[in-house]
Amino acid sequence: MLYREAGQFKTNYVADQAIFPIRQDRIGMAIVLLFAWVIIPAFGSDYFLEIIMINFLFFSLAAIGLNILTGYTGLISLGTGGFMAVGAVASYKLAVIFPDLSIILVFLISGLIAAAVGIVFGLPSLRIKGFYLAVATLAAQFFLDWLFLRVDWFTNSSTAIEGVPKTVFGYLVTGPNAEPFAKYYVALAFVSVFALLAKNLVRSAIGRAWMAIRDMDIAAEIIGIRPLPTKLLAFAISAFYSGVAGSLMLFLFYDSAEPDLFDINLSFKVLFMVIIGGLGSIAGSFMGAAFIVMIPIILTNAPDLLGLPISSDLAKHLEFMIFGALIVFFLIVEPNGLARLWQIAKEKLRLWPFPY
Amino acid sequence: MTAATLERPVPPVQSEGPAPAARRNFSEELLKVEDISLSFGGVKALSNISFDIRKHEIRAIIGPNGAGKSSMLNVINGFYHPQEGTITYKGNARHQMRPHEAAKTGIARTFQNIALFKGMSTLDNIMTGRLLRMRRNFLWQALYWGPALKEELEHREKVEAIIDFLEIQAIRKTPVGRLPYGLQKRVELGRALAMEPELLLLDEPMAGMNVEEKEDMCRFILDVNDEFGTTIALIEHDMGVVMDISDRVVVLDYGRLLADGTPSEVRANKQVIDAYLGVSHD
Amino acid sequence: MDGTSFDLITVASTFIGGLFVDPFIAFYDRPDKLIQIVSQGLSAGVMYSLVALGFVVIFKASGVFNFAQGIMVVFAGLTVVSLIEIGVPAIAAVLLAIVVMGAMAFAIERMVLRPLVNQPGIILFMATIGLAFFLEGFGQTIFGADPKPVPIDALAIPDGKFKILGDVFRKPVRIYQLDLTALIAGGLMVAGIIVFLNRTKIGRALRAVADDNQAALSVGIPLPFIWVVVWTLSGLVAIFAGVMWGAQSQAGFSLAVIALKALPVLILGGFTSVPGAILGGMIIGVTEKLAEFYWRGVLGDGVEQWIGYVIALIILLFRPQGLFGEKIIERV
Amino acid sequence: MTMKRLTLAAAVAAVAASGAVSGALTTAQAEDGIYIPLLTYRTGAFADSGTPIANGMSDYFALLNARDGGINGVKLVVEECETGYKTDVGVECYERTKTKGAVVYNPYSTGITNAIIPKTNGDKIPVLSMGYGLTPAADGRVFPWVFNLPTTYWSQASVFVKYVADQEGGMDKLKGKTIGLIHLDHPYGKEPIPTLEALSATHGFDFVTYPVPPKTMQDQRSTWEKIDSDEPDWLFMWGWGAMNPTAMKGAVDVDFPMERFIGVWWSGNESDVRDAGEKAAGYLAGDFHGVGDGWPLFKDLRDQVVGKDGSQTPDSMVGETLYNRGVFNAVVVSEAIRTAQGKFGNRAITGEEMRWGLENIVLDNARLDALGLAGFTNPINVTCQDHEGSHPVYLKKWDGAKWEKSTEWIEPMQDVVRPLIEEEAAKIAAERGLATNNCSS
Repeated sequence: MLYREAGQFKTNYVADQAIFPIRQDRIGMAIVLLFAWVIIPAFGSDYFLEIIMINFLFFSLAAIGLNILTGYTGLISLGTGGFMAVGAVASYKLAVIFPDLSIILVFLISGLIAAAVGIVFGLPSLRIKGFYLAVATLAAQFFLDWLFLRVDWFTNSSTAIEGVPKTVFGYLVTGPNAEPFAKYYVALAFVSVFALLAKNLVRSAIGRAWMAIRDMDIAAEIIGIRPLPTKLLAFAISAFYSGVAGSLMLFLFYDSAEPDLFDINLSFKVLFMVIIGGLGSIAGSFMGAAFIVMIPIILTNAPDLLGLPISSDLAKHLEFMIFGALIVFFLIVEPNGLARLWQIAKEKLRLWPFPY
Repeated sequence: MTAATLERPVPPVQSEGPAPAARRNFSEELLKVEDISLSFGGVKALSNISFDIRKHEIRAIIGPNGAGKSSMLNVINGFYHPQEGTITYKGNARHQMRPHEAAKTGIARTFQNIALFKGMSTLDNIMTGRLLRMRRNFLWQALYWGPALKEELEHREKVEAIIDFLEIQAIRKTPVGRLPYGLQKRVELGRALAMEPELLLLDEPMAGMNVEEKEDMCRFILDVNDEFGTTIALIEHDMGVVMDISDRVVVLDYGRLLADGTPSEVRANKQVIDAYLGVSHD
Repeated sequence: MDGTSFDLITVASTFIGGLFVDPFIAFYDRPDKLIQIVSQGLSAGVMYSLVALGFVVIFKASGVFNFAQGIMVVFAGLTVVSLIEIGVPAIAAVLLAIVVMGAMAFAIERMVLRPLVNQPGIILFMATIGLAFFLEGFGQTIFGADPKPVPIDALAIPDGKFKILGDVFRKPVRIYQLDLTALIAGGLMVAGIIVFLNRTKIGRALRAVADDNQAALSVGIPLPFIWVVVWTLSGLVAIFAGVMWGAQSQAGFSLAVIALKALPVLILGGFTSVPGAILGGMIIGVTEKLAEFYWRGVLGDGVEQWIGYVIALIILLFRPQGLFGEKIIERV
Repeated sequence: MTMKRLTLAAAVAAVAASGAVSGALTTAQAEDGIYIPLLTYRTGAFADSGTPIANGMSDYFALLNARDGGINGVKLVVEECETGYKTDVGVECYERTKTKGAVVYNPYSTGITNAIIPKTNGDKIPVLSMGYGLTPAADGRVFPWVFNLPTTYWSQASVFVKYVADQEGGMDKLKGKTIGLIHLDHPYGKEPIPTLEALSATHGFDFVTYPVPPKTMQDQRSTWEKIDSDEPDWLFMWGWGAMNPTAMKGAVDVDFPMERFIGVWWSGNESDVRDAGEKAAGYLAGDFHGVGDGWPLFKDLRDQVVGKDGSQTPDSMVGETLYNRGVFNAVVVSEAIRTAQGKFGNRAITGEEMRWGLENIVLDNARLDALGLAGFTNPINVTCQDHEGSHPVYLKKWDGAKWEKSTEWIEPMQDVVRPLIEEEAAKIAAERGLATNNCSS
């Protein structure tokens, strides 16, 4: 397949501002969507849909959220897990308190609640920068962890929060007895819509304001960007995405989870996705999520598949080592992430067969 | 350079004759600073500085390194807050103001060390200059449709006009980090112009440029001043340039005001000559 | 309606009273307890300081926010413990551990830092998280996943307690010899580091690098060498922290999480300040133990998990550069 | 650039491999034999406790295969899946192994158990959470697929209170006493709280909790200062992993009287108290099976499995509490399989058949004797309503070097515990919309 933009002239700004200005990218996207919406649900096994795809989807959403904050606005956050917890707990409470509320609304309102919490914990970003801010966001993580564990109201005094069974158009989509492909479609619908919205945001005025803050906050302020609202909006939207991802995680994946699951390791996991995928790239968020979700699964199963007689604990230790080494390796090879690698590949393809 | 360059009036650079300083008359005051003093932890950066900038003029601020020129610009656009003194802008006394508030009142600036947004393309950089004028909220922007798209396109057209004006069409989609120095300065000017400012502060717009680039930059500055009537305050080290394009000059030295007047007056000032030649004042 | 508002006032006043009045009543009632808690906070603070110190040494000289510090503490501690377990004399075990940490520093410099030189801080930060994962897997492969008891007898760490002021108060105040050891040895260690930084040639070179990479290069200090030295130095601190921390319970990988407690200490004290790490550790240690103990009634248990961050944040609001950081004058 | 190309190639390969893995995972089936996945944790913070259990389980299954050729001639296919005590990994293990014909799950984590329980109704694979997990699941009418035999946390908590009353001189003497609970701040550690609260209300003792956050469980100084300050008359402990030895140290630090300190059966392993040694002498722990290697079965294990290929057990571990519990767990699983085979035929049974086997398991004294485990545990008798099966608990005492049986089997206060279980089960059923089986058939 040839990847050429020569001959594709834009005659107006509308065409030039399109999300995929190059025809081949549009075709590629169409194929991806076809796979996601038709082929995977048609042919994927339950395990593939439930463990791999749903995991991948909600993590992609969380990664997009964190990428908005860290990749686009340049504010490192280690509080993603906390915001995901807010989303999960909020959706559980909403679903229990308002049994008639549509599950779609439950997810969205949970996202809004997470956004409000995000704003509160984003406030220090006005005065604190860089790693100081990164460490400060840990306050959100640890405080929220503690809050949900300590205050029984959030968990209805039980030890776990549950994904309540709910239907969409009369079809059971959440809870333990929902079909995997129904859950998959809910996750996919959310991710498709919100990825598009995120892409639109980052290529609009607000996205440029975020990147301006990221690249040079002083200059950004001097051209009239108000730092606090802009940063807080990034915190809010990022937390919204994380929150929705958290509720998807509870309702579509765990069904039953102790709040403890949304701990600091979850924050790190999402941060890895963003870095490995590529800071400041929506597509990269997907790539990073795929990578981080798949690697442990491949590594856990590799010894079995290859017939290596490794005990399960040694395999786990090796998994840690390989995972760590891979991260370092990727950072060394391409600090700008998989998205950048993809871009390089495309640029090469554009020039092919000429080297330059 | 393209043919377009040749059609434009040749800028009056390197001329030997009398400076064109008195070519225009300005009376209306745009900004006035009075008795400005600024210090950092005991170190005085500015002391008792007073001068004014009048509408439509090109005002130069000169002085040796460390004279407080950049600090002066930083005070004007609200980045530094002087301990003493008043600033009157458009006839109103201005109180402590954040830079973004200053931007809202129509003050734009460029920086001595280029302060572009390195991760963004030329187009996006200049588009950021339009942010203050974009009204649709982020929900519309997320949809990228209807009013939001219309607004985006309107501003895109404005920005394309600036790109044409600065002759940087070819680098429209290039990330600015990859551009050579001279072009970066030009993009930065573009970003400031996109704000359609009333007062444009330029911090050494020609530093590090070769003669040809300086000529282009001078031409842009004069054109901006002529065509849009923008008031310009600039810091520049190249005396030739300063004398040629500015209407009035302020000279700072060690945070004090040394002289204020037309280029020819300033050039004749004894203290200025001493300061520049490093003669001791005792 | 009146009932509700009345309830609200009661609840609010109980809450505020619980936060700001009751603790002082408790101080008065049981002064022995107050002394006990403060001493406990100080001993926790010493531990936080030690981990924070490892962070600071590395950050100061290389600008790397070393997230693997926690796991290095575990790794170092387990090295000592395992060596003693297989029969190596304690002194030799500690010396060998220093060699191991040095080798590790060398390997990290070669394989992680050098290829990433000149990358932005966040990339290096992520790389150290990767490193933390690697070391956790590597350590578990070598030492096994089980926590190991620290052979305090072999290391000649006293384990008893003194009971003092028993005749003054209702209950005597307990002072643990382990804490005293940590305090004294930790103090010596800090003093040693300060002397090393200020009095030796390498130390001065380190400080030169901290001030300006380029300048240090131009006076002929090989940067890789400096990095190996600082990572070894922080490994040295880690050995001590690992052993002392392990002695309080067991040396195992879950200690790495406790090391995160050193992070609020860092933002409080400033990333580059040695005295900041020490004093910050004490402040966080004491306030968090006080809050945990005396605010239990109103806030419940576990306040110490996050209160350190809140203290640090409040102080940061007034001093964005931390307690000991230098005031930053922004320039454009 | 070569590096980048390489990486790109690696990334493509990884994507391809992931496809292959997911394909392979779902096609791989246990060919012949009964497939028993073991969710173990030999890594992570709780490895100390997880390893002996994992060893005990896999050793017993290995023994059945080696000595008897499986169960009734059907081989056992055992696969460990390492969870690290992490719930998300546990769920992944569950999903991956369930399609291979898993007959039963032993998650050994209350978090994983809670996450799996909602799935069991649809997947029709029973969960055997032996002495842990969700206590209300003992109500088999609401949770037909969950078995928490031989006894539950709530039963145990009531046994502890009974013991305390006995020591104090009668139930009426509990009034005005204070009982503390130091527990892991985790679903597991919080399990006994409802029972103890209910008992504190009826018997008039004060009940205080001392939660220990899992992440900082190796730093319990604050907790023990609180205990020292409150001076509870008795202290119960629900601890796990590294929390236990640290708590022992804490108790020694503040001179808490050991004979008034009682641990759950998960806080009663040798490794928990060995460090404290003499100083912990007098400490009590609950248990529901024997400790030590004095049964004929352990001789078989030593002879045929331990030290051989495939066993990771050091000889000294045989007879330790948690190793024995692993063995006991494997015994229950295999006996349930045997029971099921008795009804459905000597073949690889299904999850549904396994459920029947667990519900009709025969583990009386005669059977225990035949297994070489005479008197190892109290006989188990599961019914459709009662998935607890047995109930009694005994207490053992640490004498400074080893555990010694300290009490006889103590019956829990069924009159208090069972209604609580049923009430809570009904609440969960209502919340989750679960059907209730009336067990009449």
